[in-house]
Amino acid sequence: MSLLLDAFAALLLLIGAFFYLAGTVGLIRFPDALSRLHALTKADNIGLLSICAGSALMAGELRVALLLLLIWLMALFAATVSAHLIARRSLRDAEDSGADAGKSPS
Amino acid sequence: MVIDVFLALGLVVLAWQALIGGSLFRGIVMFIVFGMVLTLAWAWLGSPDLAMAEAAIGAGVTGALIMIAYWRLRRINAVEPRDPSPARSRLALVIAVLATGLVGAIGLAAVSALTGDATAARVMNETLPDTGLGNPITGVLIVFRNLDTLLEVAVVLAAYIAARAALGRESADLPLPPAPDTPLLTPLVVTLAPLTMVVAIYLLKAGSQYPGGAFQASALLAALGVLLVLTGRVGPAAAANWLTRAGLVIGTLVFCLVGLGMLVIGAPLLAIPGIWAVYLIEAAMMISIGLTLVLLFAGAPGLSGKRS
Amino acid sequence: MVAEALACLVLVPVVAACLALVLPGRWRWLAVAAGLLPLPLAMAWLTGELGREGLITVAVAGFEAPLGIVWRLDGLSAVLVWLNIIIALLVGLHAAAHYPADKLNGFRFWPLWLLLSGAMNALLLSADLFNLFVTLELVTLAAIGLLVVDRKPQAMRAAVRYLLLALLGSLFYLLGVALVYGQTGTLDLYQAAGVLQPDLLGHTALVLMTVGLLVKAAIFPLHGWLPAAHGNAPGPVSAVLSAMVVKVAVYLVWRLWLWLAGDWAIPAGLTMLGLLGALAIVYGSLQALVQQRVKMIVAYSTVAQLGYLMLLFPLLGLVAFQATSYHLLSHGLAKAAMFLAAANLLTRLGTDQLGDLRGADRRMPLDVFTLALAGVSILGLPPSGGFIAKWLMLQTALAQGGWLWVGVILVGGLLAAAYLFRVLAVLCARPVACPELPVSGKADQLTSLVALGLALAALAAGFVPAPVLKLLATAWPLGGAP
Amino acid sequence: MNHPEIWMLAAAGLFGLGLYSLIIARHLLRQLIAIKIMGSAVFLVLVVTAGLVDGSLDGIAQALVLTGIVIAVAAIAFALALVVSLAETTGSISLNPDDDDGR
Repeated sequence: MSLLLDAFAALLLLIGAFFYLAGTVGLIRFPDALSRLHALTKADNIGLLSICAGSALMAGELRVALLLLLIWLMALFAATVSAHLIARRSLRDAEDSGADAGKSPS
Repeated sequence: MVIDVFLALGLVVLAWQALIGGSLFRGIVMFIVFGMVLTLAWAWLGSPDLAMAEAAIGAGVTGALIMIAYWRLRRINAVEPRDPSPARSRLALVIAVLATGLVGAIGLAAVSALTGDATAARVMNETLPDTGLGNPITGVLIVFRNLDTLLEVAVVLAAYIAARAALGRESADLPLPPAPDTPLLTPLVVTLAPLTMVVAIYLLKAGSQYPGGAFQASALLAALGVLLVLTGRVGPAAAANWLTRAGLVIGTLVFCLVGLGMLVIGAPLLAIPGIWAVYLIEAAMMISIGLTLVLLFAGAPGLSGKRS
Repeated sequence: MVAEALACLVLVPVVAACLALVLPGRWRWLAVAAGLLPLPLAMAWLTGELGREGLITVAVAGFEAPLGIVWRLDGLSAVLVWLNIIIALLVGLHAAAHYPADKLNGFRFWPLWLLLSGAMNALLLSADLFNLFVTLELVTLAAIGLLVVDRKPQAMRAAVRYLLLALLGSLFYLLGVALVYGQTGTLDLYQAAGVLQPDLLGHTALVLMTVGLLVKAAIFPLHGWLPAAHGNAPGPVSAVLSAMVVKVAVYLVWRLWLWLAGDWAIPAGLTMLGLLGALAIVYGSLQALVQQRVKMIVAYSTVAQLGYLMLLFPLLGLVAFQATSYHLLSHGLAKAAMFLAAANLLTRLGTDQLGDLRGADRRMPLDVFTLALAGVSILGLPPSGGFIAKWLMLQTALAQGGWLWVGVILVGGLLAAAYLFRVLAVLCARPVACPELPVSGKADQLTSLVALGLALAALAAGFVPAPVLKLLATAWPLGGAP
Repeated sequence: MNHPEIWMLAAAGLFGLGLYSLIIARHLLRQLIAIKIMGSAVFLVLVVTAGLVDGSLDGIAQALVLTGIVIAVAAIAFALALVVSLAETTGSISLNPDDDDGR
């Protein structure tokens, strides 16, 4: 039973790591700010969820699991707002400079 | 071994990216990432207290302070300095290589001579249980070597007054970025503000037994303050009202008065009478340091309810 | 009682600084007075106690080293604490005329002034290497805050450079402390002295700490930041920077080489430090000779006079120790007097360009007289504190046959005479060219009298050296003259 | 802490990089970042050379570094205020060695 649980937890951790990797590759490879945000926020939130779930299984305690859930919710919230702010800013910058919408501001 | 090398190499590469070449803005971002990796390094080395302090103060607050200064300098439109002459950089290279060699050599020599017999730390580990504290770092900071901490709070106070002296005028016209007008910010601030305060107070209380304490808590409060300033919830004020001034000095004052009070009843100077005094002093320090850092970020003498 | 008096020296100014920040309007004067006036009383009592005991130690918070921090008052620190208190009080009196505590600029000035004097006392008392780092940082931040309190552009530029170099110096010092702690497992200077080995690591730690402190002490060739900072600071701040802030760094170098590494016998290092001092004397004096502003001349004179403090290392002995410590004391008083007199010229005549000051003695006789009187002590003419110090230094150098040091002391004296007479010759020249004075108020008279008082104190130090020299002798760690 | 040597080498690299940048950089913000990074190197040396006591890091060294981090942020905050103020009054954000003595 515990072996099965551990294997499942490890699988979740691996899935999380894969999503992080995908998000990071997207961050580096995608051409402009909006698509980078797309890669980063979506993939990383799934990745974090999966890692939190895996860690909760390994800890095997309800208290820890709830804490990890709280962490994930906070990270989700913060990522939402900051991604929103960055996206707005990059759109504004693009409008100001008259260039293609979504071009990276730097 | 692999993780050691990975983190150590990461630190050096990030420092390189932050310091050499590239735009200054990029350098500042890299410096903040450097702080994050240093946080991981402290955690990996086995010091959660330092990891927390580095994340909150070393990377977080310092990064925010440098960013806002950069933004202000851009607004002032000061003359960007020219690049250095090659002759100067050659000399600098020689000096830097020598310094690297020296620090590397003495560092290696020092760790090869490690005996694991640090007298002071051994005595500390033996004495700690008498204080009722479980966290040795809090023990050192508040009980054993509290003169350091007292003077350190005074350093923070001095930095505030000195910064006011440097910025001159008793007004709040140092520029701040405009607050973004988005409906998402309000729920974020409304959720984060009480949560941050709860976590800060928890850190303060947990600091007596587990990693945490006044400094980390004060940095959290400072981060909250910075968020409130940036979102326009709190604005700079032209003068510090008496409450703000009291908040600035309460850390130093409570520390000194507890210390002197012990002297009056015949105990040694700055002796800590009990665990309640630890909490009292730490709470006062948390308020003072957090408030000072927010004021230094806002670049203003005081704070007002809403940005005008 | 001892602990109470020591606590008074450090904590009372700090508490007063907090109160000066919180209290409204005129009440701040009360906080300032409450922070400074008890200091001489506490120190007088401690000096009596020190005369009986020879050494006062108190474990702060009740924990002895290596766990806790120990305060240790011996003859040397007592003399410096006295100097600090006299400067804080008298120069503070001068500052009171320009920075009223109930006005805005005084609101900035006084908390920093109080923190600075408290931090300096804490530094002089502390026997703990890391605690010394904290006090050094407090001294630096408070001093640089005071330096920019008038927001003059030159002062700010000087302040930024001073701050960068001071922070760099602190890093070197802290690196040395880290090595000492790693090697000995203690931060107490006197405990570490017994354990630290004179091997590669020990020597490197000593050198790192020394380099860091020499930057803060502005010893040649690391003096670059000093003239601009001391020459452009507000008058009272220049006085305290030259009289105390750089001196405490030299004081720490003495502590490191004679107390921490006392038995190691490192002649090459000692000679090296002495040579730096000799170069500082010659270079600083020559620079002072070509400056065009009175305050810059006085600032370069500080670079030169700091060099004498380094001559303790090659001359090494009880008499040399007494002589250099006495030089530290009398130079502190005389230099504070000079900076205050120069500041009076600058504020009342609107300039301190030498060319515009011809005949200033007609307009401001008292301040020119003060400059001359303080010059007597800087030159080392009898009867003055400076004379006693330089005479004793010369005696030791002659007795040891150190002709290089004899030459340096004599040349330094001659050059000092040249740059001081150059100033006085212009100030007393005819015809009068300096601007008319506005009507003087009580505050102006007070500032002049304070400067005169400090110059007289430097002179008086030449008449009664015996008690101070005796007190200093009790602190000497290395036994009789070699 | 199994490999203190690696951390000492990292500290050496950080110290050297910081010193190099401090000397060549003209922008004061860059110089302040350099000092901050050198500070981190010194803190690493302090904690790692203190070593382990009873299997955990030396608590005193950790506390000293914590004090150092707070002092560093105070000093940097003051330095930044000074730099902004210097830029406001003189329009310059670097130290030009030629024009700061005399008037």
